[in-house]
Amino acid sequence: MRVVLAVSLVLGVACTNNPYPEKDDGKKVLYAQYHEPPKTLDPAVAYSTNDHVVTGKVYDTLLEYHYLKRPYELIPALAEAVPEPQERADGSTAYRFVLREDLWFQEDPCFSLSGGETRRILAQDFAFELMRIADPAVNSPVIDPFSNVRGFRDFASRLKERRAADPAFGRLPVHEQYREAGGISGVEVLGEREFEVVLETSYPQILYWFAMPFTTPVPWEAIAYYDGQGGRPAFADHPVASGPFMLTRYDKQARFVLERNPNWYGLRRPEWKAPGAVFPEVTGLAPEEAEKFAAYVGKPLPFLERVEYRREKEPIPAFTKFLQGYYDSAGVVRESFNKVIQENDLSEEMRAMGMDLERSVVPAVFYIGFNMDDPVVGRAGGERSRKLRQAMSLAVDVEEYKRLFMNGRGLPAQSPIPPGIFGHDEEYQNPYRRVDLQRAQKLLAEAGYPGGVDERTKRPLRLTFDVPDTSPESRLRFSFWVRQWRRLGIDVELAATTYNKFQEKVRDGAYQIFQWGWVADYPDPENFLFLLTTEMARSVSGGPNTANFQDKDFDRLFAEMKVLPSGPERQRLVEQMRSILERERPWIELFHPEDYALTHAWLRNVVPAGLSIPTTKYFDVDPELRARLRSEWNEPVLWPIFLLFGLAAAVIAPGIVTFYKERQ
Amino acid sequence: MLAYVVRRLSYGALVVLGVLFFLFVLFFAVSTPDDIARRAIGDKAMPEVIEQWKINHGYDKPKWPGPGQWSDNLLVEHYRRMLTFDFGRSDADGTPILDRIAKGAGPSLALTLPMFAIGLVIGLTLSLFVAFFRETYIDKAGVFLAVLGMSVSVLLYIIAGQFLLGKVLKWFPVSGFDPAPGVLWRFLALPVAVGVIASLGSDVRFYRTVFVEEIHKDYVRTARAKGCGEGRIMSRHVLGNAMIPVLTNVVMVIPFLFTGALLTEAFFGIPGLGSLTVDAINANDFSTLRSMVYISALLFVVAQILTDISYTLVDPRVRLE
Amino acid sequence: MSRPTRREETAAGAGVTEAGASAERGTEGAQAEDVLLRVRDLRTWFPIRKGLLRKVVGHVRAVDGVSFDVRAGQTLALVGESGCGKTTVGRSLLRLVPVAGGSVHFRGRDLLALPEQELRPVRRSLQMVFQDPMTSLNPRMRVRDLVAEGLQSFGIGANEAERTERVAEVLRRVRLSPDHMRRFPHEFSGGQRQRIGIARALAVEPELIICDEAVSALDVSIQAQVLNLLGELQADLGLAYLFITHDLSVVRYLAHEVAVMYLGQIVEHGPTEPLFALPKHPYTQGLLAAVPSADPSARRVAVRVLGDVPSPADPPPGCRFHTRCPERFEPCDKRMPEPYPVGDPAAGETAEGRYARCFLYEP
Amino acid sequence: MIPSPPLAFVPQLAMTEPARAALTSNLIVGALLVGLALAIRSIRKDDVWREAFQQVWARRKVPVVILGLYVFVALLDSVTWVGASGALEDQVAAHEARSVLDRMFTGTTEKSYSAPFATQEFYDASALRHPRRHPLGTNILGQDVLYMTLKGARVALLIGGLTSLIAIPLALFFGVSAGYFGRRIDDVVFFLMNTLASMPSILLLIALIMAMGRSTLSVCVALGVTSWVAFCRLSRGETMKLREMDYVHAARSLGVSNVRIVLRHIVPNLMHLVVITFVLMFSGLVLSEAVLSWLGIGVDGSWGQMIAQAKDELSREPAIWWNVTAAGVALFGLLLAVNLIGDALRDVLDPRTLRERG
Repeated sequence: MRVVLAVSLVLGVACTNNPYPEKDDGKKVLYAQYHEPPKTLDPAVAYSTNDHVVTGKVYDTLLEYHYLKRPYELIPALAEAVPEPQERADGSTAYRFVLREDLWFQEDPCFSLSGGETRRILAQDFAFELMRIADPAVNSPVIDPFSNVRGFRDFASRLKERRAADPAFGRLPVHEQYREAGGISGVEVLGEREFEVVLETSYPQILYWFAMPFTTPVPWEAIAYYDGQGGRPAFADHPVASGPFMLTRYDKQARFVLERNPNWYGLRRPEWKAPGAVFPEVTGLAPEEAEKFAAYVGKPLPFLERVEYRREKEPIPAFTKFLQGYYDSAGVVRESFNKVIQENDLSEEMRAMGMDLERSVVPAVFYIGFNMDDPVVGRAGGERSRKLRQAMSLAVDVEEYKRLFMNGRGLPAQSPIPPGIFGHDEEYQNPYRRVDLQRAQKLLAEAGYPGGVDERTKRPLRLTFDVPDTSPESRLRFSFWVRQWRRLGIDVELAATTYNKFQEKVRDGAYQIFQWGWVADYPDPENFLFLLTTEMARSVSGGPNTANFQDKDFDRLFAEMKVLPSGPERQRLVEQMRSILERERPWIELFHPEDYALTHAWLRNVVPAGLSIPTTKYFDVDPELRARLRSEWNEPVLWPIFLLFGLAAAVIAPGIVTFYKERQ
Repeated sequence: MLAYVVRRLSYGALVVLGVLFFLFVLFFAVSTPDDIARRAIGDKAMPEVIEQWKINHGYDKPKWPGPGQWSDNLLVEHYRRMLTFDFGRSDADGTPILDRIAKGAGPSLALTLPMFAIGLVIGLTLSLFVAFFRETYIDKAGVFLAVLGMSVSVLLYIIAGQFLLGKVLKWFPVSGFDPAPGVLWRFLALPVAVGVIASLGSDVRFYRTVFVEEIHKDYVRTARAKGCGEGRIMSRHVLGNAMIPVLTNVVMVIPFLFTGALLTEAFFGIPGLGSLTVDAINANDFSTLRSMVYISALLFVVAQILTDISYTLVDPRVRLE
Repeated sequence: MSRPTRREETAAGAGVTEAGASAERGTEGAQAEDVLLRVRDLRTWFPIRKGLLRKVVGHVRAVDGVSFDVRAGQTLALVGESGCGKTTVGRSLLRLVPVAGGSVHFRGRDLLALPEQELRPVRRSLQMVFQDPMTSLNPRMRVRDLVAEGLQSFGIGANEAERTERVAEVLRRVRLSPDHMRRFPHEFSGGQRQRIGIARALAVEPELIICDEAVSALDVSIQAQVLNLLGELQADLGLAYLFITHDLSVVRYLAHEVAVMYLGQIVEHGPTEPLFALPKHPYTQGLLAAVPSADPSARRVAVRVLGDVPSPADPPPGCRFHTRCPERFEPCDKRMPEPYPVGDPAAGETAEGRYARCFLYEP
Repeated sequence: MIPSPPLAFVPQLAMTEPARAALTSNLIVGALLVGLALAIRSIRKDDVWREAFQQVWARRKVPVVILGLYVFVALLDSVTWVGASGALEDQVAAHEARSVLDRMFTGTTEKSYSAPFATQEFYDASALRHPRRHPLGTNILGQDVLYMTLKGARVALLIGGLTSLIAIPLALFFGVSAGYFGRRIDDVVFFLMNTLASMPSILLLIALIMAMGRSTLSVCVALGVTSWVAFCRLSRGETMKLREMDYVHAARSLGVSNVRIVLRHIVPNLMHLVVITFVLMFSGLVLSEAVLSWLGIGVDGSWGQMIAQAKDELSREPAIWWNVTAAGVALFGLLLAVNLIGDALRDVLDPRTLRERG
């Protein structure tokens, strides 16, 4: 009996499911979760959304996107203004960036190299980062968009030659190597706060790249200091930056912590009321939206003191913790959390908890691609294969898929260009992107496979659908598509391989059908349509055109469209390209996903953004409300302990009694 | 004794070398260094970048020894690095593997040690209890419950534990980890409870058999005839003499205390070695996987040697040879 | 029941026929006498390995220089305490354990020198009956298959039916019903099981059967039955027995000659009656004194044997028995005694075949 | 629905791949059944075994019947042929090899989730095509969960059975060779065993599956490779004991060859261990596969996979509980039956009790 009492006493006092120290309860701390750790935090390399969870918060860029305006609009950040292109006589285009005055890096031990705890941000730091992108040793994934910068490739090859020729050169600190190699001629530093980027040919999309962490200022001290030697972490794990938050703890496998950066210009100079440093005002919002933000407009950012990230590998515990109030939002990290939503809206229960659901279409497209190099489904099959692709496209019911796997979230795609991007046409209905089984069967018969059986060989048509994910959940998803085609009699085998094996197959061209997605880097149709150009074909250049689609007309139209400013002429070109895709069907466009943010009542100002843009600095939490609701929702239930003890005693006692009676 | 220990140690070393050879064949047959490099730095990487990466990670050598390269090849390199614990960097994200392992060992042990100790105590107690009441309905029910417990997948235990104790009854955090001493136990309580319960079935089943076998032996009858109390018989004689099979069972488990519990750690978000292994599997991070297998094998061999030596300490009947 | 003659047998038996002939038909081989088995200086040592490299640091001298003869149709009993190496002698003869040295001539052929292939046919003439009838019979085999195994192995009998017929015959001979053929060993009593073991040995028509404690595990009444059976078989078939036992009363009942073993060596050897009547070696004296006699008048002076048997891994120097010998004197712990003839013509004994390994009898 | 009699193949088609697969699979099933029949026959002839199985039957009637049901369901899902029958959902099914079980559940698919015995869909409340026809509800793709669960029986038996069939002969071969011949062979086998045993089996499994590619067979082979060691060790030890038994000496003195001694005297006396190991190994293998499934390298269609798929569905609100429950209960039922039978078998066949009885 004493044991029972003791146990219940201990449990009663100590039982809590709160995973955080109580002392933080009253603070403006945001609790968030992540599934996969970032691979790298080096801004020249980091490209995935996992990386962006950190890089998007710690690195500041010259330009950024307006938080509330759609379509997306660039606003100045570290730069004083968004520069205008200046056409030059030699056909090149120049962009001149002028930095705000009095910009500082965060404090960091690496600045001991230049004799201080921090230092001012100079134009040179931007040039340095651009050189790092060019540096082949850094292996940046975005060399391509910048190779238009004058002298960019030259710089890379000079660097490579010098390193190959002279091992001593290769051992110099990186910034000295760059200086010795002479820098990029098209990046001219005109002063401490001014520099110019010169493009060989017109490329209006270049400005978007200056709103991404790739082009953040990087101090040479950080690269020289954080080399991963002598107990110092590598730069990829230790950002030295200037953004609104700084990384103060980084166990990337388990948790990381971001804290407000006192050196951020928004905090140092609130009087500037710089766009992006105060909460923006927007006219034309729905009244209830406007009301929600009213109290915040014009207030200096960031509102949060700290952001705590915890790793959650499995969705169930993560979501349970969200429901218990221990995560402030869900659904931003992994889409499986959104399954709580019924038919496009929150369930009753969620609404009763005061939750809020924010949705926005992500500028992204998911598609099923055909390998156009394949003899059966690809170019070589000519008309026959085209009809087969058209038939398969007609059988795929995206609405149903959305309903089953995405809770209705997302828009069925008609073309590669998602809403919010120039060239998207609300009215356009792709004739091959609606479900029409009869027409599909007819086309299939015309292609020579009536009922899915090859007329010539009398064998059923068998195709292979390669998927790079072996998880049981994904198998369900992919088998949905397979079932769609089975309705036509096409037997598609699902080959689930590891990512490794999948890459091998893609490299060898040994694939027929695959599913892939593309998320916009920036809001421009060029960023989508280039995925289907010959130049980018996997079999030609190893580019992202995994479908290996090659069409001369398409390439020509693309080259024209790319440099035009958005307007009717450009629209016409996009439509022409669209009609080529419509007929050729290298892709079955599936959907443009929608981003759902499920937030608790105490989390404010959450506006989901499809692009990977920094939004956290706009968020605010109400710690009192959070503490109250948490304790309401998490009262431990203790009576089962007593029940358990009672039951055990009741079952065992008679046995013991009889045993001893018999013994005597 | 010394000769025995030395011989036992050298055999252990031989086994470790065998494990390393097996690992070499397995991992370098699965994926060539080119594959590993491409996976790590992306498909688009230029050939010279891949070469550089291979050099950085020490994969830029021929696989097997041959004329002119007897010491400069992957096999020798593999042995050299593993034996000197120079595991290099993870294929997946370039962090030093030894660091990751060192970091993961703490949380893993924090989870597995209590799980092991509590499990052992409860398992032994319950099985002694059941063995004591052998042939009564308590025994039958106990054995049945044990078999019942053995038949449930760990996955279900974890899912049910989180659902019941974390979500419905709200006793403990559903998942998470914080090494701060005041709150650590909060995070461990649930996974430890689930781990103990999940392994209780087979443990009770095993230990009970050992105990009952021991109870039927002559010396127990003698002790009873001498008027020894039942409790004393169970605790002194039976438990003491059953130590060998119990010890064997226990020692076999010890290495896995270090390697952590794959599923438990993943589900409960404990950043231990099990978690690390799952990450490595999901990321095809062979270099980490290789080091983990090697370390576990090493621990296992050491544990085995310790068992063999401790046999002689626990049971005077066991001779050295 | 007639015993089929060897002439009818198959080719597998040819080697035997050539090497020697059955006792009834006299001598054709190299051995002019009726000696069936001649064992000389048999040594069976088990290596002791120690240390890092498992080097052989010594040997357990289980059998260390044993010599004896077994004559056709006669019984030699090998007696001694447990652990003296007598069982190892039996196994060494059949090469069931590796032998270190010496020679075992069976009808003039050295079994130890033969390769396994050539040994096989000889095995047929040399069979063994084991101590524990439970462990010597495969519990998973039926009686018929157990007994027929040798027939099959040596290719005796043209087909299965013929072999079954032979098994039935042999079973009848050991007083078991052929109806029992389809049963498993565990369905029989201990005595019956031992008969099955004898039947198995008998089925291949051996000339010599090594009985390794063949009756020790049986109840006394059953022992007598089995011993009678063995006696009858000897009379009928002219079998020779090497009877290994620790039970002296059995020896007296059965054996023509006795060899007493101590610590791997034969310490005394001689015809049964004289040896029992007047043991020469102090060890034999002690051994016999320990046997309770039914005849109180025949009570001898008790000879005290002191202490425990030393380890065969580290036998004492000199006479092996000197550590326990009540008659120990000066040379005993220095030199190893030879077997000295001890026949006492005065008592009407012949010196032939009677000797003891003791300095008391050193000429 | 009663399946139509085997039609062989759709007439206008040549011998297609599915048809060939169906034939092969049927042949394998046939061979297994013949093997089973032979095994039962030899058990009936052998008193010891017959008695043992009679005792197990007397003590464990319910588990044996349950296991029999599982086997029956697996057989239903194993006998396949190509040919149309029932209301086909799609045209591919017409030239696919489908089992009796497939045919029984043909045309029962819904659009998506529905609760057990529901009349309408779980989410959008539209009427079901087959109301009240799904005792365990339907999954996200509208497949009948009862059907999916029943299909899992074959997979589970395949995992446990096939793997044991790979591992046990292998272990027996090495274990007996090492134990009987000793010396060099023993050294090599013992070393191999120690090497394999010192690697954590789950990691070894993963590495092997990655090396061999992901398929049912390779999962079984990998499980076999990782699980043979324990039995190898056991049979080696037991062989060493048996080698010194007098009946083995007797056989040698009868000039019986080593191979024959091993086959007639050693292996039959290990058979009870084989049976016990087989049964006890079975449940371990099926449980291991569940873990592999969670890691994404399990066998398609297994209960482990169903559980892994369904665990996310539990986090829906309201939760989809019938998937995980069905798979969990089916898995649990099989393992409980097997474990209880194994328990009884061990008691009955334990060598100690055997010797005492003798």
